[in-house]
Amino acid sequence: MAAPELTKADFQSDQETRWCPGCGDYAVLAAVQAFFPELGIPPERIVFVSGIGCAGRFAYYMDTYGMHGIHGRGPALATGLAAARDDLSIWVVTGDGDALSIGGNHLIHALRRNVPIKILLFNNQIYGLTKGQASPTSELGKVTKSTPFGSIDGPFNPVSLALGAEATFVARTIDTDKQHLPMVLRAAAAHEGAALVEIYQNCPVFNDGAFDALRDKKRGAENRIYLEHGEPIRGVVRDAEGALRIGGEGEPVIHDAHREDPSYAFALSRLSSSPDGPTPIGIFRDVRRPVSGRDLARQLAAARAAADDASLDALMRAGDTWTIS
Amino acid sequence: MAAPELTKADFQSDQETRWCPGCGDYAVLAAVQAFFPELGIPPERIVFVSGIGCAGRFAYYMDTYGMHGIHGRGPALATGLAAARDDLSIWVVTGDGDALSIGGNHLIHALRRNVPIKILLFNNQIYGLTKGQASPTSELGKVTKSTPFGSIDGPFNPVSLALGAEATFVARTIDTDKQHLPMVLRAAAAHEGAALVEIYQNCPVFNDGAFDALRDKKRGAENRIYLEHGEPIRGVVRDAEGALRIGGEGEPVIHDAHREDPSYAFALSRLSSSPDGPTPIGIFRDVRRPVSGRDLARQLAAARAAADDASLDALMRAGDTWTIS
Amino acid sequence: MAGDSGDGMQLAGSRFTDATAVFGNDLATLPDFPAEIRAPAGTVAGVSAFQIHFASRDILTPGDTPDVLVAMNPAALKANLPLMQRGATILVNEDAFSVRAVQKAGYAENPLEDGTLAGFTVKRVPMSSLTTRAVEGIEGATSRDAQKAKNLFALGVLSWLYDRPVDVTERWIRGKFKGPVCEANLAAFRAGWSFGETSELIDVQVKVDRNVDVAPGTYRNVNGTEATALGLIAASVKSGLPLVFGAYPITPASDLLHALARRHDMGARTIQAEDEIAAASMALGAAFGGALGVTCTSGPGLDLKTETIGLAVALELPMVIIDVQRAGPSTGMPTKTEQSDLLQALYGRHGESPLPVVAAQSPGQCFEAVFEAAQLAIKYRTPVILLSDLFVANSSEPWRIPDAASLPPIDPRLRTTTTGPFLPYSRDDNLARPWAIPGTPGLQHRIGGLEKADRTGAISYDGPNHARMTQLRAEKVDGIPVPDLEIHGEPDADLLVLGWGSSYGTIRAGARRVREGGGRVATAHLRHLRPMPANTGALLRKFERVLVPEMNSGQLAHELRARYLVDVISYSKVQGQPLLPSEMEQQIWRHLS
Amino acid sequence: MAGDSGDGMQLAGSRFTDATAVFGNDLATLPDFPAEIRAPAGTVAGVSAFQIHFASRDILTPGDTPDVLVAMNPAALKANLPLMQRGATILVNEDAFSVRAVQKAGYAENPLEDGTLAGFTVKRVPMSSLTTRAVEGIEGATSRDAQKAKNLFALGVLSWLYDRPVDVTERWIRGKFKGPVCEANLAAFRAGWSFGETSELIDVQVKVDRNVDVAPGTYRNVNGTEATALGLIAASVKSGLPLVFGAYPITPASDLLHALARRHDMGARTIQAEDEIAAASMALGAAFGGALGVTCTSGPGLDLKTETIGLAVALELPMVIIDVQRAGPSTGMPTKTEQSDLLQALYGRHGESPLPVVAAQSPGQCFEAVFEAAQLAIKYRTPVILLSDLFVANSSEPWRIPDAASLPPIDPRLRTTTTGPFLPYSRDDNLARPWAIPGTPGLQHRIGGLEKADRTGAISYDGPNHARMTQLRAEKVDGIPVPDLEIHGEPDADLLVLGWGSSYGTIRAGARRVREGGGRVATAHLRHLRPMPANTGALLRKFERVLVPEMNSGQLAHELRARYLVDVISYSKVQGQPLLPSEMEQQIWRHLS
Ligand SMILES: Cc1ncc(C[n+]2csc(CCOP(=O)(O)OP(=O)(O)O)c2C)c(N)n1
Ligand SMILES: Cc1ncc(C[n+]2csc(CCOP(=O)(O)OP(=O)(O)O)c2C)c(N)n1
Ligand code: SF4
Ligand code: SF4
Ligand SMILES: [Mg+2]
Ligand SMILES: [Mg+2]
Repeated sequence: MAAPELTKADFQSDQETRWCPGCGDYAVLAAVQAFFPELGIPPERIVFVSGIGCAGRFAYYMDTYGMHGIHGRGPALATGLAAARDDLSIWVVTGDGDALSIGGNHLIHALRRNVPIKILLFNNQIYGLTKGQASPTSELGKVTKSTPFGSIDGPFNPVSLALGAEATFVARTIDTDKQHLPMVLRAAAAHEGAALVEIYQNCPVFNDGAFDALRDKKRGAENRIYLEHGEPIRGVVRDAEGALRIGGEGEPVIHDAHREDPSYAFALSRLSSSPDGPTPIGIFRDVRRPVSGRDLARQLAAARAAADDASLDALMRAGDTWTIS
Repeated sequence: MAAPELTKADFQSDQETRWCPGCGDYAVLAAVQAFFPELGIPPERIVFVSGIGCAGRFAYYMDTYGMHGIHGRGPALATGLAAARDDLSIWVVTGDGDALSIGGNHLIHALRRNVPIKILLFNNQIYGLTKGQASPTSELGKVTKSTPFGSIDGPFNPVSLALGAEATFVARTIDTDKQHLPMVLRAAAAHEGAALVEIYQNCPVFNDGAFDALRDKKRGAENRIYLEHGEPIRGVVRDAEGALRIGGEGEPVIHDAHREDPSYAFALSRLSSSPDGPTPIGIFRDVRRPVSGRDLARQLAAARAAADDASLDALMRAGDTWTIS
Repeated sequence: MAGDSGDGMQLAGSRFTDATAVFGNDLATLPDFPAEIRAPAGTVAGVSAFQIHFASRDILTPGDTPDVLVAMNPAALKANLPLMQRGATILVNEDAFSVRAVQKAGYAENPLEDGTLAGFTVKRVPMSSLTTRAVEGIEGATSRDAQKAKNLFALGVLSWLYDRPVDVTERWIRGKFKGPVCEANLAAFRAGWSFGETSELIDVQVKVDRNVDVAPGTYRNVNGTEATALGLIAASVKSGLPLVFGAYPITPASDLLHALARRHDMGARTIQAEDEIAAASMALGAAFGGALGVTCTSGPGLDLKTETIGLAVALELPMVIIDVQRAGPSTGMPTKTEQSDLLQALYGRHGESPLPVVAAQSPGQCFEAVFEAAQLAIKYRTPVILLSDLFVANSSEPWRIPDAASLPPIDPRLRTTTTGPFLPYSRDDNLARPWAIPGTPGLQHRIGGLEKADRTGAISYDGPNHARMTQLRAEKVDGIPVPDLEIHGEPDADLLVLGWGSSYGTIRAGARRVREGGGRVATAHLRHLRPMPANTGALLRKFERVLVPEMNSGQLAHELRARYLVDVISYSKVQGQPLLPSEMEQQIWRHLS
Repeated sequence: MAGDSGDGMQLAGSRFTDATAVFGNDLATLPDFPAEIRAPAGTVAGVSAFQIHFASRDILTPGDTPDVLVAMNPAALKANLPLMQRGATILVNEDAFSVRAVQKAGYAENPLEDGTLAGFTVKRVPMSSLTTRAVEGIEGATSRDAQKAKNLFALGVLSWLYDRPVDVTERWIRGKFKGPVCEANLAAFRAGWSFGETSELIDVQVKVDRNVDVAPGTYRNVNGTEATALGLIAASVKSGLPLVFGAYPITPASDLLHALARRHDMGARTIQAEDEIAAASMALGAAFGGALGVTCTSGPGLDLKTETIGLAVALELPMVIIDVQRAGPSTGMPTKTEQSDLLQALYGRHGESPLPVVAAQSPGQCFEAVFEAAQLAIKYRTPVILLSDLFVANSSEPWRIPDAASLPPIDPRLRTTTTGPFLPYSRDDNLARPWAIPGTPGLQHRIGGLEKADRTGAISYDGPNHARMTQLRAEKVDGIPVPDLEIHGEPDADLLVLGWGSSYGTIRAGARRVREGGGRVATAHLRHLRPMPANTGALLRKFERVLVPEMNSGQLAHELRARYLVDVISYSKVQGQPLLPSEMEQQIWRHLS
């Protein structure tokens, strides 16, 4: 029986979207809703799990199953769900504070374990929901409500951090890029294990313009360094010391997202330290590694299906027993 | 007034050491106690902060100030202490579970912030204190009490993780190496910001022999790849693709711990995936970056010293006031 | 609500009025049209305003001084600012404060920047541009439509702040407008509402009884957050200890972080930690180093700090934990007030881990409350929880500024020498242990969360020692002398109303109204939740009936029953809203008869 | 303690005896020398043993069946195993179980591996090699000294387990030996002691009253942990829900993780999470997916799970949280028992977040208790806390094995269809909401921690709705019917002894002794701490005096006073040790007169 074709509308919940006008989250939501029919997975087999933050609201707007959890714990909630169910498509939506500040530990462990979940990290380099404090991706010296004299701490590079945590799939894309974003989601969905997708997302209210160098049509065209597997990376060379560089003398680099050794992807991630200049966009790494519990899930499902009163009796009576009559 | 020379005994507390006989922790303790006089810092200006675990007991055995905290929170406690006091030498002792499992978030943030603390991570690839469960550095397939059918999750590489978290100083050494360990401690102490030192530590009771390939005299000589700044790295070459490899064709590599770009140190960290074969030992990275709150501390100390009733009155009366008589 | 006459203020105002009426509030309005029908746009003369005063009952006037001003442009601000009392909230359309507009209104400098608004709670919202963005996507809507719809954006924000039902207004918009204009107005209204919700905007009105006798002195307006910040700075100055404040942002606690982060001039160090566990741990680590370690959060964050607070109990180090309560459970309603963390503050840690709990009762009194929390923490070497709430933190009142010299010095009594071996768990008369900080020669010692032997502090698994330490920790806390409860009103009335925390003003006001109506009632207010004042039990027994009003399900009542075996009457309100004087009045009458 | 005659067992035994006498215990000993003076080493004939029975008072015999056997080699095991009852603890010197030694003792297979010791609690300690290592560094000590010192290592371990004072033994060693041999013996003794402490070795004796009438049926020995594991598996089988157990290791809770991790055959999935927050979150995430989500921890871990449990309260999803209590506060004494997390279980979350709390009262009853916790969680869609403790988890008793068929099925009532729009926060007669799990077509919905509108579950900041939801959540929990308290003993006595949790057997035993002595006393035991049985208040009022013994500072007493306004008498013991029958007897007598 052929299932009816899904459309974007099938993924739109009846909840009114409640972000500030102009928020990059709208663009991501639209792109995700437009993309999902393509997966051919019925909405009831999809789950969005989120933490707290503006981004966390995302879960309410998808007409799938959804859980708006607590701050930073999305990956842990999703790991539990994935352990219980291997028949679902599980997506985590998180912000830069949610994922990298309070939730940093769960993020790195989900990546290490290679749990079959897709994590969309909406990076606006600020705390949106709580009205404008510094986040772990805010740049050094950033003036925010919590850092009125400028932040004294340098930021994480989410791609580097993920690679250091043994991530098997790491990508970066941009909220308003209607072509690139679905392309990355497609690859993330196809990836068997944990996928981390960093999405540069503009917060017009508390951190407007943070990604203008990449979002602007004109500046974006100059600054985006697209990573496409098997294609040369425009403007990037390998210098005599073996290091990757933007511009200058050296050998051209052909992108290889499947390279086992993450050192190469890591080197790519270091080409930019903040999104105000040339910045790699695309899939840094996409390799296979045993997926947490994949085989186990099947094995256990079978065991549980077979478990009945008889096996329970056997278990309870295992070992030494005695009978009193 | 010349302070009297310090000796090892000045750092030995009167607490009886309570590790299992043969535990690698003894060797580290002895090395640390022997090394500290060299720093010339009086014991009262040194603080050991630890989490929970066998390693965490360390704090009791040093005749310095010490705080045995709660599981995983050592770096956070130490960050607070460093914020209050810039005249102390602060050391954190932690285990692989303490630092990388429950405490993972604090570790990566302390490194990102470049807090002036030295973190000694006793990695025995097991939970010692709680009697033998898998840790985030236990290898895939490892059989432990909590993973009787073998662990299904791959391990972290602590050096890679630290580098992904923007660490400015990362080193690795071995519990029983009486020369190398102090050498690494010396460099860590000299480093201005956060230093992470991974110490391979044998747990004879629950994970005996995990590091034999490196600890054994004979096998160790073969397997240790010493990293010495400015010296060629024995057996390591850079291949045609720019990647670092052990053996094979390629250019020799001269170690440069001060390289700004962490990609190089990261690549070094990937030369070994577990300590049962050739493994780099030494200082992977040692670079300068603004130290969290360094200048601020001085500025605030001055401000506080100047703060008195008059400035408090001025602050309280700032803005609009009115008087009723 | 004030804006240019073309800004549609009257319309927005009357919509808000309708929604308010539907909501069941009593109200009075005062539209305030510009004198000239077509005064030049952007000038003070052209300002159109609409004032509404609403409350549950008892509206006597259309509100003498408004609590909130919505200013759509500089002229509107200029025209209406004189009406406003310090402490009020001003919502400005930030986009309208261009250099030209500022001049047109007759301001020399931008009033948002030059301190004109000091003492007010200013919320800057880019209303024009947000409205434009909201309307952008609507087919057929022009930028003029967007421009005209910003009154509805403002209305949306206000509706959020005051919980006005949205459906009434939406229905009205649908009836009134058609096609793209209708869509544009709807979008603007919803955008305003969403902005309020999404960015966790908060507003509370000043509910504090103002009719108390006014003591001579110098006054200023403060909200609870500002008073808390000042109290912490004062404790740092008076103790000579550096303030180290570790926090993780959370509504409504973040503002204290923001306020203290500006206080480099007083030597305050704030750290935005990676999470609440770290925030608490940083405060505690700093305390080990001899700082005044403080952390501040709200419910979900308090959950996370639990384990660290327990460590502080075991370490017996000074530390102040401020909990700005909001409506729970879980994420709950982050912008609404509640008093429902009381039992958690008292008992929410594993093991026997007693600590003093203090509550703040009014915005200005936050100063005293946090100062006292710091005093107790330092004197008794113990973590202290200060319970505040969203209402007290965000509302404001005139505050008599104390003289710094009149504040008691806080002697940290740092231990610097020892005769004989140093005993980190020996105790003074207050059962407090010595605080010897790193850097002190000869006093090196190690402390930790494992049970410690009495006096020496060595690790101990000894049973009787554990019993003794458990008892010592409890005795230390319960032995803190706190002032007796004071009775206000008729000490020989039949009914005592006993409250705690932010309901102080409301209960007083309610009781006053009852007295004005000829009723006899006494009130008392608990500022110390552990230990409780020594006379509490006696007082409870002295009155025939004791009414305990709380913004929770009766947590103080539960505690009083357990401690004093008195069958107090719990009045519980769990609506995310502060108690109201009228409600108190009604409850008191109910229990008088 | 049994070993080769050359192993110095008598010496170790008599040392332990001395330390025990010093400790103030009553005791009786039974040295058991080998018949032949020089029997071949390693054979059963050569075994030398020393038995000691000690307790606070009332020693009548040198201990019929020992609770603990220390076996230094296979022969010692072989010789003494027949004396031991299943459930006892056997400490073996693992190093001595070489193939040869095993054969010499007359075993065909290594008894440590072949199931011989099934039903016993076996602790394998590499005593020889640890002793060798301990002695290694000592100047002048030979490997023979090390070899001979292992009896002192064993003595050290035992001294740790039973809290014997170390100084007595150390003084004796110093007096008896000289030079390197003295050092070697001291080092071995300390190493054994440290091993006990460092690796958090636990031992508890079976304190359960064995004189109850024995019902017919098939029995086995279980400790509380095993029974809990079986109960969880049973709940999974009877509900058809997969068990997902998320945990982070912590003494004494880890053993449940270990036990369940082996149960792949029953489809159980265990995850060792990165921390307790994740462990709880994983259980909750699994519950959202339709699993029986369970997490288990001890005090410090419960602190960390607080926020997630609060989320579960808001989500109204089934979840079981097991807290194996240990002595606090903070890290406290991880290997000692306590009941001090009761108030935390009841109140240790921000906001109003009620949930059912159940307690386990004996090792075997852990099965029922956890099965019931799962039933309640599933039926009422709520997190349930099961309070267990170190004592009940580690002690063992004969347990009548239920027939699987006799266990009630648990119907998860998963919602699979809807007429009209799906209302995730509508409720059934039990006030439970529908559980519709991902994969169910047409029932897609979103839930979260923000306050939800009644019935629809949409986000709501509405005050009256919040009040209603707060009330519904409490009513749901408090409306759970739990069986009435049953009185044991004389229902018309003057004194009721009311306990909860692991003191069940002890209180019964104490009361029986009193009755045997002619006293009249009733006992009752609370298994449900929230809600409490409907007859609790009436019972408390019926008796002239109510004694509430607890291993905490009176937490249940506090709760009873608050709920029922009855002035119960708290007997509190906070020594990290279980209550003793003798102690109960004494207390009962005290309050009878
Ligand atoms: C335990 C806890 N701590 C703090 C908060 C408050 N809080 C909610 S969202 C958030 C950070 C939001 O930043 P981010 O994750 O970057 O998301 P954004 O709003 O920018 O999308 C914080 C601190 C909370 N809800 N829970
Ligand atoms: C909150 C909390 N969770 C769990 C524990 C139990 N615990 C103590 S140490 C430890 C792990 C020890 O492993 P590691 O950090 O590797 O140290 P090691 O003992 O191996 O030196 C655990 C799980 C605890 N003390 N506190
Ligand atoms: S605050 Fe920023 S991130 Fe949040 S909804 Fe508004 S624009 Fe978007
Ligand atoms: S358990 Fe292992 S790590 Fe811990 S003290 Fe013993 S040998 Fe050392
Ligand atoms: Mg953000
Ligand atoms: Mg370890």
